Order: sequence, then C-alpha cells, then structure tokens
Amino acid sequence: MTKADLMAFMPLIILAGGSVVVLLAGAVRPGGWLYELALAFVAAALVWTIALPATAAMPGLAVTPFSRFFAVFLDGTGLVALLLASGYNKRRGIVGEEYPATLLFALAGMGAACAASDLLMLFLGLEAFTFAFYILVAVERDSVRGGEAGLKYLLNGTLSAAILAMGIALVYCSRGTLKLAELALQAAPPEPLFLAGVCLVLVGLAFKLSWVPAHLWTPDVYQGAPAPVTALLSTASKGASVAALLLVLPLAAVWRGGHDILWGLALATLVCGNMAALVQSSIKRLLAWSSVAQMGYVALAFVALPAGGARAALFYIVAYAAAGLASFGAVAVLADGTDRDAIEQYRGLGYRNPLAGAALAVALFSLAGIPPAAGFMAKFAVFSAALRAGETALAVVGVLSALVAVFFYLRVVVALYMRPADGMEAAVRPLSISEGVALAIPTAAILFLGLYPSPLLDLLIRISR
Amino acid sequence: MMADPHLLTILVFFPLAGCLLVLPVWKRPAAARPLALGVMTGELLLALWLYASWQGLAALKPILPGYLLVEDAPWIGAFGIRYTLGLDGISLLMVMLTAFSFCVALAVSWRAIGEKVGLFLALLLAMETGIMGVFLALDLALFYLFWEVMLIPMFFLIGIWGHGRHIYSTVKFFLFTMFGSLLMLLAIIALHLLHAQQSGVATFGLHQLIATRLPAGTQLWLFGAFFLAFAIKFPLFPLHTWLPDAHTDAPTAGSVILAGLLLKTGSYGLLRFGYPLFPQAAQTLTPLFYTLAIAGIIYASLVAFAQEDMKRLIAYSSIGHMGYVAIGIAAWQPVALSGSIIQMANHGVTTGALFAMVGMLDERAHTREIGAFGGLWGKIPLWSFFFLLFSMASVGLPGLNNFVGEFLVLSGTFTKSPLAAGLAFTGIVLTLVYTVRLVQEVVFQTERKPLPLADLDRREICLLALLALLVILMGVHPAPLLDLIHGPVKILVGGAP
Amino acid sequence: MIVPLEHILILAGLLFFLGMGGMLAWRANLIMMLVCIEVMLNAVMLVFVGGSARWGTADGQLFAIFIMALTSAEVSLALAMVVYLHRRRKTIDTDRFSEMKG
Amino acid sequence: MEQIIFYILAGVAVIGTILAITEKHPVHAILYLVTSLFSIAVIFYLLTAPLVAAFEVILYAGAIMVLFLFVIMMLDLGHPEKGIAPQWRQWLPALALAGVSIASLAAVIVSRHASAAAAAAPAPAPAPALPIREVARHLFQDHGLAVELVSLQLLFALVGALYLGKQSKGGETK
Amino acid sequence: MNIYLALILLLPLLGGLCNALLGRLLPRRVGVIVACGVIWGAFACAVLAFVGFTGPVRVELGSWLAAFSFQAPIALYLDQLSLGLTLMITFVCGLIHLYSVGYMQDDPAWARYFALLNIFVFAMLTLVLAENLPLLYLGWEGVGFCSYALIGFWYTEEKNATAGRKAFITTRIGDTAFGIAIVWMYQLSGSVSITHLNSMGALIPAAVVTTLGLLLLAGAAGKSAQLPLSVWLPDAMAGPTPVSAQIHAATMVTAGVYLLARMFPLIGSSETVRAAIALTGGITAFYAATCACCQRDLKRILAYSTISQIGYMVLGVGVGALPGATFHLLTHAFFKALLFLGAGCVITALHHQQDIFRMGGLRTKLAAVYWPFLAGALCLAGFPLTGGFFSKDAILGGVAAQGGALYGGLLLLGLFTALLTSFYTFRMVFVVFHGEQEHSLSPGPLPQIMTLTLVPLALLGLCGGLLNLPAYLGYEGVLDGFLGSIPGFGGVEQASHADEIALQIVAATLSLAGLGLAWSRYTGSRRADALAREATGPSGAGFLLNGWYLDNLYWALVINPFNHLARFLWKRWDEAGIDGTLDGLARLTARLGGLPAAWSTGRVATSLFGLASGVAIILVYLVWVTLS
Repeated sequence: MTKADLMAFMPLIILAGGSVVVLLAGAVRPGGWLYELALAFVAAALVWTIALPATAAMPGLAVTPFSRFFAVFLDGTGLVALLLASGYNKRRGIVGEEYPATLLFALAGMGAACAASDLLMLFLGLEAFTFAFYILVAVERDSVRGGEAGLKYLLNGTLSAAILAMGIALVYCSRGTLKLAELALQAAPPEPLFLAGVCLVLVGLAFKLSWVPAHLWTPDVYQGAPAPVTALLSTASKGASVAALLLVLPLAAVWRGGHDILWGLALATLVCGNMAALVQSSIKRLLAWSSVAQMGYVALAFVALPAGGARAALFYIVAYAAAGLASFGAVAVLADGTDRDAIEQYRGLGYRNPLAGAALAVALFSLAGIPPAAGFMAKFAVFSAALRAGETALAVVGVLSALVAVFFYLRVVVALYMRPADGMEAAVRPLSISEGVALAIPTAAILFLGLYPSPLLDLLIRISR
Repeated sequence: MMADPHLLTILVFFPLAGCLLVLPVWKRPAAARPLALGVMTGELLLALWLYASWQGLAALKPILPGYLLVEDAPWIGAFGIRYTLGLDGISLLMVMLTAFSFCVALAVSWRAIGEKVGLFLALLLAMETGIMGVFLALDLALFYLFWEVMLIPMFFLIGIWGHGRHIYSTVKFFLFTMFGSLLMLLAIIALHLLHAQQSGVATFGLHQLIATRLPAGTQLWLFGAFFLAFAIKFPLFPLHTWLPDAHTDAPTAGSVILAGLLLKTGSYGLLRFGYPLFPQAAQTLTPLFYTLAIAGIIYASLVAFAQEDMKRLIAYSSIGHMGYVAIGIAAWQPVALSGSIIQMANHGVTTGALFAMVGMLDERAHTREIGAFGGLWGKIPLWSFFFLLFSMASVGLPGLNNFVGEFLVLSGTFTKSPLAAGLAFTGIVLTLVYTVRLVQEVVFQTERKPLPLADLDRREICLLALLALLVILMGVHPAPLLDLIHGPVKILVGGAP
Repeated sequence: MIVPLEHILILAGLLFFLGMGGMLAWRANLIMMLVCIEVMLNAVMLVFVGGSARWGTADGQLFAIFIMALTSAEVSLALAMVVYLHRRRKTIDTDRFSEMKG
Repeated sequence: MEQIIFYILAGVAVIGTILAITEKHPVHAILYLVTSLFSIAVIFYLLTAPLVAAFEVILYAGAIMVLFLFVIMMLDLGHPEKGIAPQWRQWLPALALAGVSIASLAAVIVSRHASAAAAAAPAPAPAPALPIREVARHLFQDHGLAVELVSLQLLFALVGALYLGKQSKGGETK
Repeated sequence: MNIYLALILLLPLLGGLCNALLGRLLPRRVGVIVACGVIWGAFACAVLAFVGFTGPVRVELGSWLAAFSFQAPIALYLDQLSLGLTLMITFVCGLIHLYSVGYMQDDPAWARYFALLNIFVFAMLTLVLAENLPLLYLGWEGVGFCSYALIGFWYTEEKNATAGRKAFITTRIGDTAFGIAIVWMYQLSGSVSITHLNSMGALIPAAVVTTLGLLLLAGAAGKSAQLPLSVWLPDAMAGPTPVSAQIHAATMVTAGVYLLARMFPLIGSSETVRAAIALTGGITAFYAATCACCQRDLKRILAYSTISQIGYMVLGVGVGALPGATFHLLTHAFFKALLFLGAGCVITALHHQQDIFRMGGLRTKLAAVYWPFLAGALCLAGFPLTGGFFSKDAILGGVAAQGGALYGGLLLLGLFTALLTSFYTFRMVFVVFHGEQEHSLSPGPLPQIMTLTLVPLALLGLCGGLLNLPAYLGYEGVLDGFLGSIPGFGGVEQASHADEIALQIVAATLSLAGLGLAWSRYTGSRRADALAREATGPSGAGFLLNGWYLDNLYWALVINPFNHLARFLWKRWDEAGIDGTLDGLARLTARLGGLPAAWSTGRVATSLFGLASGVAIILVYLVWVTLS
C-alpha cells in the first residue's frame, strides 16, 4: 500500500478508525461529546473525499469516481442522520457511545461495498453495514417495537446473506475468480451455473433494496426502528445497495433473462408498494411502503440499463435519499418524544411546526414526483430511460402507480395543513439548530436538484460510463 | 425600444420573488397584503407595457417567426431540456389575462380571507409564476414543469381556505389533473426520443419537435395522451366532474383563478402544443373532439339548470362556455381559432367576475343557495346591476364580450362542420335558460329569507366597474385583441411557420 | 478432485435448501431458525471449498473463512437478541412478535 | 477410496442435518448438527482445504455450537415437552419451496450446458493442494483490508451483544 | 349624413347610459328630460336625414368583429326602408317616452325605466340601420334584452319576472335559427354584409336558399310572436303599458317582418319559403284573432291583436307584397301604440284594473281617452278609409293577386280574420266604454301628458291611408314610390283595379259586420247577459282564453321534460354515474391495496417465505429459460 493509496482510502480509514475512537471515547468519558465527535469524523471523511479526488486500486478495493461519488453521498446522508439522531436520541433516552460508533461503522461498511472490486469485498461490505443496522434498528431497548423490528431485520438479513453468499459461491465455482472485472470480461454465452449464481446474488440484493417479494420486512422495520435510523436505513443503505447492484449487473449484461427478472421485480414492486401504501394509517409504514414503491422505480431504471438506466437509477436514488431524509427527519422531529405515528395525529402540525411541516410536505411532493421537487426530475430520468429502452408498458404502469402514490402522499399533506388540529394542542417545541440543519440540507437538495439537476446529471454521466 | 428577452424571465419569476418576500412576513397581514398587491400590480403593468409595445416588438423579428420575444438558454443539458420562453400575441393575451385575474383574485380576497393571510398571498404569487410559465414556455419539458407547479398552490388554496367538502374536492382536482398530465409526460418523453432518433438532436423545443415525422399510429397515441391531459383541464365531458366540486368548494380567489386561468391552460396547451405537434392525429380525433365539446355544452347547460348552489351553477356554465373554445379549436380554422382565443380571455373575465360576485354575496349572507335569495335588486341594487350585466355577458348578448368569441367560433366552425356549429347553437338557448333562471331567482322576485345584506363597498365597486368596463370594451371593440392574435393564428393554421 | 464438482454442488444445494426449509418451518423456535441458518452457511462454505479445489485458487477457502468469521459475529449478536427478546416477552416463538403488520 | 468416503460423509452430513432440523429437542438438534459439521469438516479436508477443515471443527462445531448450547441452557429452553415442533402444515410449504429450489438448482448443475461449458473450460485437472502458507499469504496480503473489516465487525458484534444484553435500567417495559 | 346617422344611434345610447349610471344622482326632472330629449333629438336627426336623403348610403363608423375573412364592422345602411322605419320608430317612441313621463310619475325606479327604454330605442335603431347581419343581430338581441328587463320591470312579482324570462327564452329560440342562418350565409358567401348577401341570391343553390329562408322565418317567428313561438307575447303584457306599446306593439315585434323584408331578395327566390312565410302569417293572424275574441284582460286582447296584425304583415311578406307589409307595419305602429297608450290611460285611471268586465261606461268619464281610442279601434278593425283599412287591404290584395289554392285559402282566412278582428275590437270598445257602469270603478285623474300624446297618434292612424292610397284612385302611392327602388320591393304583382275595389268592398263589409255583431251583443239590453255568460266561462271559451292551450302543450312537451332531464342528468348521470364510477374505482383501488398490505402479516415467517419464494421462482425461471 503506497502513500497515494493511503490518501485515497483515507476516508474509509477515517470512518473505521472513527468508530473505534468513538467507542473508546465513550468508554473513557461516557456521555461526552460523542455525537459531535462522530460528526467530525464523518465531516472529515466527506471533506477529504471531495477535496482530494484521488483514485487508487488495491486488491478487493478500488477508489474510482464511482466510489467517490457514493462516498460523498453516503457521508452526506450519514451526516444528516447523525444530526437528526443527536437530539432524537437524547429525547428518547438512547444514551451511550454505541449509536454513533455503530453508525460510523455502518458508513465504513457501505463505503467498502461501493468501492469493492471483487465479490468478497462486496459481500463483506454489504454484510458489515447490514450487521450494523441489526444493532441500530434495535437500539431503542425500551421500545416494544424496536426489538421486534430488530428480530425481523436480523432474520431476513441473515437469510438473504446466506442466499447472497450462495450466489457468490456459485459464481466462483463456475468461473474460478471473484474479481468483478474478470467476471464481467468472460461474457461469452454464460453457463447456467454462473447464471444461477447471479440470480441468487440478485435475490440477496433484492432484499436490501426491498424489492417484491423480498420486501416484507420493510414496513415493520421502518416502523419499529427509531426515525433517524430509518432515515439512514432507507437512504444510505439503499444507495449502497444500488451501487452494489451496479457493480454486479455487468456480469449478466448479455443475458436477456436478467432483464426479464428485473422487469418482473419492477412490475411487482411498483404495484405492490404503491397499492399497499394506500391503506396505511401509520405515517412511518406509509413512508416505508412508499420506499418499496420508490425502489420499484429504481428497478425500472435497471430494466432500462442499456439505455442510460444506470444514471437514471443513480439520480433517482439521490433524489429519493434527499426526500427520505427530509421525510423521516421531519417524522423524527414531529414525533417529538411521543409515539406520534398515526397520520391522523399529524393534523395541523404544518402550522405548529412550520419548518418541519414544510420539509415533510416538500419531501412528499418530491416522492410523488411533482415538480419542482427533485423527485420529478428523477422520475423524468427513469421514464425517459425506460421509454428509450422500449419499456413502454412498464413506464405506463409506473405512471399509473405514481398516480395512486399521489393520493396517499396527499393524505399526509392534507393532514398537515388542511385538517383542523382540534384537541391535539401541544406545546410548540422550537427546532434545535442541529434539527434545523438536518432538515434544511435535504430540503434544499430536493429543490435544488429539482430545478437545476444539470451538475449532478453531468457528474453521473461521467461516472456511470 | 429595447427588446430584452429577459423581460420574459422577469415576467415569470417576478411573482415568485414576491412570494419569497411575502413568506417572511406571512404572519403579518398588514404587511403582506400591500406587498402582494404591489407585486401583482407591477406584473400587470409589465404585461400592459408589453402590450403597448407589441407592434414595435413585432417589427424587430426575433428568432422565431411570429414571436415578439424569445428567451432561450441551456438548462438541463443531459436531458436536452432548454429554458425557452416565447411571447407571441396569443401568449401576450393570456399573460395579460393572468396578471389581471390575479389582481382580481387578490382584490376579492382582500377581506374575505382572514386566516393565514400571508400564506394565502404567497401561494397566490407562486401560482402566478406557474401560470405565467405555462403560457410562455416553448420547451415541452419546461411547459410540463410549470403545468404541474401551478397545481400545488391551487391544491393548498382549495384545501386550506375552501369550504364544504374542500378536501375531497381538492384531492379530486389534483388527481384528475395528475392523471392526464402524467400520461402526457410519457408522451412528451416519447416524442423527444423519436425526434432524437430521427434527427440525432435531443431536444424538447416545440419548434424542433414540430418537424418530427411520426407514423400515424404513434401520432395517435401521443396525441391521445396530450389530448387527455388538456381535455381534463378544459374540461371536456365526461372528464369534467372535478370542476364543479373544485369551484364550489374553493375560496373565491381560487374559483376566479380556476375559471379564469386554469381552464385556459388546457385550451392553450391544445392549440399551442397538441394540434401543431400532431396535425394528422388531431384531424383524426376531431370528430371525437366535436362530439365531446357539443355534448359538454348541452350537458353542462342542462345540469347547470338543475343546480341549487350559485357557484356550482356557474361552475357548470364554465364547462359549457369552454365547450365553445373547444369547438373553435377543433375546427382549426382561422376565424374559429381567433374566436376561441378571444373567448378564452372573455370567459376568464366574465366567469371570473361572476365568481367574484358570488363570493361577495357569500361573504355577506354566508350561503350560496339560490333558494335563499330573491329580490336582491331592491336590497343591493349595485350588486344586482353588475350581476345582471355579467350574466348577460355570459349568455353572449351582443355588445358584450362573450358574443364576440362565441360568434366568431361558430362562424368559423360552420365553414368546417355545419353540423357541429348548428348543434352548438342550441347551447345559446340553453345557456340563456339557466342564466335567466339564476338571475330571476336571485335578483328578481321577492325576498325569501331575511338576510343581512349590505351593498358593495368602494373596493368592490371599483373592481366590478373595471371588470364591467372590460366586458363592454371587449364586446364593442375587440379589434385590438383580434389584431394581436391575428399573426400567430395565421401561423398556427398555416402549419409550419 | 476426488469427486466431480457437480456432486459437491448437489450436496451443498441439498444442505442449503434443507436449511432454508428448516428455517421456514421452525417459526416457533428462534434458536432452531438460527441453527438452520448455520446449516445454510455451511453449505455455502462447502461450495466455496469445492470451487477452490476445482480451480486451484485460494479465494474460495478464504471466502469460507470469512464466512465463518461473519457467522460468529452474527450468531453472537443473534443470540444476544434472543436473550434480549426472551427477557422481554418470555418466549422465542417468532410468530408472537407480530405487533406491526399491514 | 476417497470417493467412497466422500459419499459416506455426504450421507452422514445430510442425515445429520435432517435429524437436526427435525429434532424437537434443541440440545439434541445441536448434537446432530455437530455430527453433520464434523463430516463436512472431513470433506473439506478431502477437498485439500485443511485450514478450513480445522476452523470448521474449532469454530463451528466447537465455539458456535457451544454458544448455542449455552444460550439454550441459560434461557432454560431445553424442555422438549415444552417445545413446539413445526406441524406438517408448516413443513409442507417450506419443503415444497425447498424442494422446488433444489430440483431447479440440480437441473442447472447437471444441465448439458453446464457440463459442456465445464468441459470446454481449460480446467486445471489436478488442482495442486494449496499449502497453508500460501493461503495465509493470500489472506493477509491480498485481503488485508477485508480482514480489518471483519475484525471491526467482530468488534461490533461484541458491542452489540453487550448493548442488547444489558439489563435496561427501567426494567421491563411493555 | 354620417353625423346624422351616428347621432341617431348615439343619442339614445347616451341617454340610456346617462340614466343608467347617473340616474340615482340626477333629479327626476333632469333624467326625464334627458330621456325624452334624446329620442326627439334622434327624431330630428332622422328628419334631417330624410331631408338630405338622395339614395341608399353605407356608413362605416368603426370596426367591430374582424378576424380574417369575417368582417363585421359597425356599418350602417340607410335606404328607404330603414329610413322610413327610423322615422316611425323615433317618432312613436318619442311620443311614448312623453307618455311615460306621466305614466311613471309615481314610480321610484324611473331611472331604470327610462334607461332601458332609451337603450331599447338604440338597439331597435341599430337593428333597423345595420348594414351587416351580426350588427343587426346585436340590435336584435339588444331589443330582446330590453324587452326582458322591461317586462319584468316590476320584478318583485314572480309572474312578471317569469313573463320576462319566457319572452327572452322564447325569442332566443328563434334567434338561434337566425344565428345559424347568419353563419351559414357567411360560409356560403364569405361575407355577412346584407347588401352583399342580397346580391348573392342567384349563386346559392335553391335548396340552401330554402333552408336559409326557413331559418330566418323561425328567427322572425320568435321575435314577431308568430306560431309556434307566439306564446310569450300575451304574457309580456306584465310590463308597464307604455312598454307594451313601444316594444310589444310598435317596434320590436315587427323586427321579424323587417328582417324577412330585408332579406327578401335572397330568400324570396324560393317558392317554398314564400309559401311557408305566408302560411305562418295567415294562420297566426287567424289564431290570434280567435284568441282575442275571448280575452277578459284589456292588454291581452291588444296583445293577441298584435300577434294577429303581425301575422298579416308576415302574410304580406310571404306573398311578396313588401310595400303593403311595410305600410301595414307603419300604420299598425301608430294605431296599436295608440290603443295601448289608451288602454294604459284606462288602466291607470282605474287603479291598475285590467279586467274589461269590471269596466264599462267610461265613454263620458274618460272622453279624452275614448275618442282617440275609438280612432285606434277603427283602424284596427279596418274601418273603411282609416289607415288600417288601406294597409290591410294592400296585403289582402297581394294575397289575392297570387292565386292558386293555397293563396286562395289564405285569402279567405285573412278575410275571416278581418271579421273576427272587427268583432273583438268593438267588443273591447263597447265593453270598456259603453254600457252601464255597475261594475266599474270610478276613474281617477290622469296626467294631461298621457292623454295629449294620444292625439297625434290618432290622427296618424286615421290618416295613415294617405301614405299609400290605392292605385285605382289614380296616382301612385307615396310609400310604393318611395320604397319601390329597394331590391325586392318593386315589381309587386298588382291585382287589377276591379278586383281590388271588390276586395275592399268585401273587407269594408266584413269590418262593418263585425262592428254590428259587437254592437248587438255588447250594447243595450243584451249586454248584461253576454257579460254574465262570458264571465262564467261558456264552453269552448277556455280553449280560446288560454290561447289554444299552447302553453300547456309546451309545458308537457318541453318544459317538464327539460326540468326532469336536467335533474336526472345532474343526480343520476353526473353524481351517481360519473362520480360514482370514479369513487367506485377509488374504493376498488383501496380494496386492492389491502391485498399487498394483508400479505404483510407481521410474522417473520411470512417475510422469510417471501424471500425463499423469490429464490424458488427465480431458479425455476432460470431452469425454464436455460433448459428449454
């Protein structure tokens, strides 16, 4: 490992080292400035990644523009999630160094997954962050739902890990190598064993991306986990999984079946997610099902992979991440130390907490794909990729399910602004600075990306080439 | 005179800037109201200034033939979307109507909106930006963006300040329009891709896309999607049911803007984009278009007759009146098209005025039930006078504005389709039937319930007098407006510019 | 290679899906579910080792070793979770943890 | 000779696994599983992977299974009469899914294409047994970062287990 | 000439606007003076125009509708016909305005009244002077609106407001046909100029001309209260009496006749159209005369008689006797205005009593009204040597000149109608003014201006014949000569002098017979009997009293179905049908949404099954793809 390599890998090292440092700091001085410390590490990683555009390749890991893009993306979401968590956790009595340290570790794992250049590292990275989330989801020990969510995530996660591993094993058996570049090269007519491996890898990743039929954990876990964790889980983890999928998919590039499988997944996910969200009464579950549906659009972008679907998927996931952070962040702020979860309980909150309400509304409009929010540009990108690839039928399904989606997003907006808040008067808690920042960043991102997506799109064109 | 294309940007975004100014003071109505008024008046003055100098602008011959001003800048290179705004006679007419209608909307809600005033004004201003954008955009993607953006403020306007089943209505309104526009989005993208395949140029520019050669089947599908979106906005029978609900439950300003502008975006879209982009498909669907428009006229007039709520009645009448606009576009003939465009402006003024007046009445009596009124001429003569005037304009009494549009539409249409025009003429009687019923039961006869009614105050008189003046002026001397749209209509009908 | 790779794969597949079947069936006992996961991961390791033998590279064996490490981490956490849940609800029947649904 | 041992071990492993997953008594199940794991360990050895075989015995059959037993005993779950074995109704869909999957996988494995591709590939017929030194060199030279990552993960397994295992201050909450 | 024409139109308009906008601020005296002054000013201008008239002129005052080939400027066309009518309209309306000053002296809403009256005059003059059809249509609709507003002038009574509404809607049904005709003509010729269209006749296919003619006839029927659109006029009597005189007798209702006469060069070339026009006119004249025989309301009698007289005019147009029709139009305007104004005097004097059976013996008490009224009645009844006699005769002469079974029948019908006319006219006169006054109320005082205005009208009515004396007297009628140069007016088939004299003798006899019949029935000893019998309603009288139950027919055939259809469409189609379907769709979607939500049972096993089934499906798919 040369010095240049070290510089390139430094963000990952900062995160990994940071997690240990936070652990130690927590042990030395419990209740100290742990979140601030963690924030500093994430920010350092973020700044480093942006400031030093170095590339490097080592066995298993390669820092490329692609991975650096994801590093920025992940660190950004991590930053917002940490900001959100600092206040939320204090109110909920989640103390200790475990939370920030685990979060840093999760970021490191995701970073590794995105920078993987062989299947081993990919697998380890994916499992590392999934593993971190096992802890984070159940971090609220006093909550009845936290434990249940943790159990569900754990069991699903291990099963999917086993499937993923089996897939990688089959791929290895048929080709004798784990290096992605080599695997993608030997394209010729793919032998069935190899394809079986790729298929199983796909199922393993489908779990992480909440694609139907591997989506059933999503609503339960999103609802049970603390809102800041959900915010991170629904954004960063999805982003890392998209990155992993983008790394893996070239393996099956010449196989028509891969397209067909994704087609089916996209269809089922779009329909299932949007329909189920229609009948939810809990806002977190609604957002969870909506996140399933949103992943359906990502799947749609993957179906159109040859027609620029990769950049559509990337743009979509960024837009979704912004909306996810804003919406779950707003839910975290508005829950306000209570178990406020039913949509009915959000009546009139848009006026009592204008900033959080506005952030939630903007996020919902973005999720619904209504301009000028980023979600519109994302859907635009996905639909144009789909149409360019000739997937008219799927695009129409996507559009129609988007219409259904508009309805349930509006329900929340209606509750926020249009229903009288009788009998639910609560003292107005002013937003803390960290919460304000945590909501402002994704909201601003939503609007900026909705109105001026060019820089990001150009960047994505460059890295997805 | 300097022909600065940035004027168009200012025209579009000045209200948005106003919105951002109002938001910080949204809790202080005393500050927000004058601010909003200033911005809207400024916008109106700008529009009028453009109108005053349009002939000078036309002489300068900008990039696109027929346009007075064109602003063009790259925006989203990756998608081939450009920021292209263009102002021609038709747009200018619509821009003036928009700026004016918003002033009217502000004036009618000056006192009527007592809660969350600042927010209301901010939403109004935001919507003005959206609507201005719709009338000026020449890039399909940009157009779509504005098209959707204008929905959001309206959604809140009806949802927050509406009455009755306002939430149902506003959600219905939003879903209806979204349904059409989402399919249109797909069609826009598809058209873009087909054009890119043919010419290798990725663009959403209207004037490049017009040159796309499309097989008949494809054209029909794409036009169908556009048509659906616009027909919902129009609204054409049987896609109209969102409109009575939305109008009825909206606050007065919302109704004024819905009737005055939002419906116009549908007809404007059809004549600016739908027909020029897909001429053959439009030809094919013309019989359907006629049928729906005429069915709408007759149907809406019949249903309007049965209404018990004044606003609902006027809402249905809107459907009928827009039917004439639809017929004129369907005929795609210079006289009819001129009539349609003039009728768009006329309907905006007349129906807007009627909604404003019902709003004033509602403010005083807290009911809009026709059966509750009667004999208002004796109690509030000024109100009744204006109401009678606008009602008569709405039935197309010659000398008032609606007649101009309707008659030109029917004249032009008759040269293309005598049957359609003949059937549409029956609407003239049916319109009279329900309007006269409304006038009689509200303005004439004897008082049915003792209601505490005060006649118009000075602000209302000024507003209505202005509207009345416009109604008469546009009815007696429509020539300046007809001249304004003459050139663009010629280009539209003549095919490629 | 002592036996054709296919035979190893079939053995591993058998074990893998037995484990999966067991995991699906043993919904009433969390411990048994974890046991079944172990069976599945074992099968994966078998494939890796078989592949390693087939191709003569070390990657497969290493992957197997990493899986072992991962498994230990997961099992320890999972068992901690079992203890935690059992302490709260006095049961390890997973069907009883279905408060959130819909 | 080795072939016969392989098939015998395979049989033992499968039967051990079947017994393990059908056994009602968790402790017995663990013991059956250990049997199965031992035979797999031997298979690893036969497949020229002695290091993995050793770890299998030490880590899997040793440490992990002991951990299981420990928890079972700690929670006092070792009462078969209290245990609820899956009913046929629960086994049926599970086995159906597993059966379909394995049938498909087997079909894929033995398919003509697969063997043809395998035959075509320049397979190093007598794969040289990798010396442990070689494996270790690979492990720490090529996959050093992976080792670091896994070690961190183990650390966090510890952290997480401790965190979850801690008695919450407020006692039981419902 | 331009300035006169412009002033003729502008003066009434300005007067109307002045009263409409400033009426509340001006003192009554000023407003009234303005209102009357502008009309007389217009009359003065008309006279000046007449003096300076040398031939038809076309004057363009400004642009109006102008889009591509559709050009409808504000252009006026002054020829003999429009000049004559302008003179008549401004004069009669001027008198009626003066009359109204007295009539409305106690009404607080005088400003609205005079504003509408002035605007009406403006619209009527526009109608007459318009050079193109859209502008004519403007006047056409404008008078319709003023009529609507004035019929319902006393709006607080539902009856009045409803009558106004009925008039507006019914006439507009005709207007629609007229509108279609206009756009059709535009389509055919690319122009809407009347002169241009009238010169187009030969180029347009005959079938189209026929259709156009029928459309115009329908338009005229609406405005001129011809069958089957006649139902509104009797109800229109709900308005103030001067309004009835001005709008529903002298001017507006004759607009249909004017239109047909104006467009005659175009439509007259079709035999069918002419027959249809003549038939409509003849039957309407007869129909209304029968109805008038049994009415008890003074104004309704006059209303039916108006319908009937306009029927004559239409008949005249139909047979091509355009000068005759115009002649009758003018004389009718004088004597019918006179009758209405007289009736107004009676009604005012009797404190708004309109039932003739509650009058009687007013001859002496209201002598100032009686004599002019009698003059009007004589004209209406076609008493020999009155204006009405000659003008009606000109029409009947035209019918006679046509020959053939159809026109022969129409001639007989017309003659019979003349008898009826004479009968009901004198029935009215005798019942109101003669006999005892047992039922009668004592008349109150009348403003002098009301009775004074009757005099010039009476003179004009009686001497109207001088305008156009029959040809056998040896010199050409003034009016014939004046109008002759207008296209379509010249070359009227003239009956031979002998025939004409014979016809006049027959007509005079019939008129006298009617007088005698009425005399014998309503004066002297039989009067009480007759009145009592009619008051109880003899059999068959109901039929005539209710206008042959035409209203009931419309209720049953049109209005009730319309009401029900409207309600049905709203409730069943719009709300239950469209909205119901959409709501159902929404509910169905929500129900379907329950399916994937129900899949999420909350049990871990379910989600694990999901994953496992994903594996199974994907592997089966793989096998299916690779091995098949």
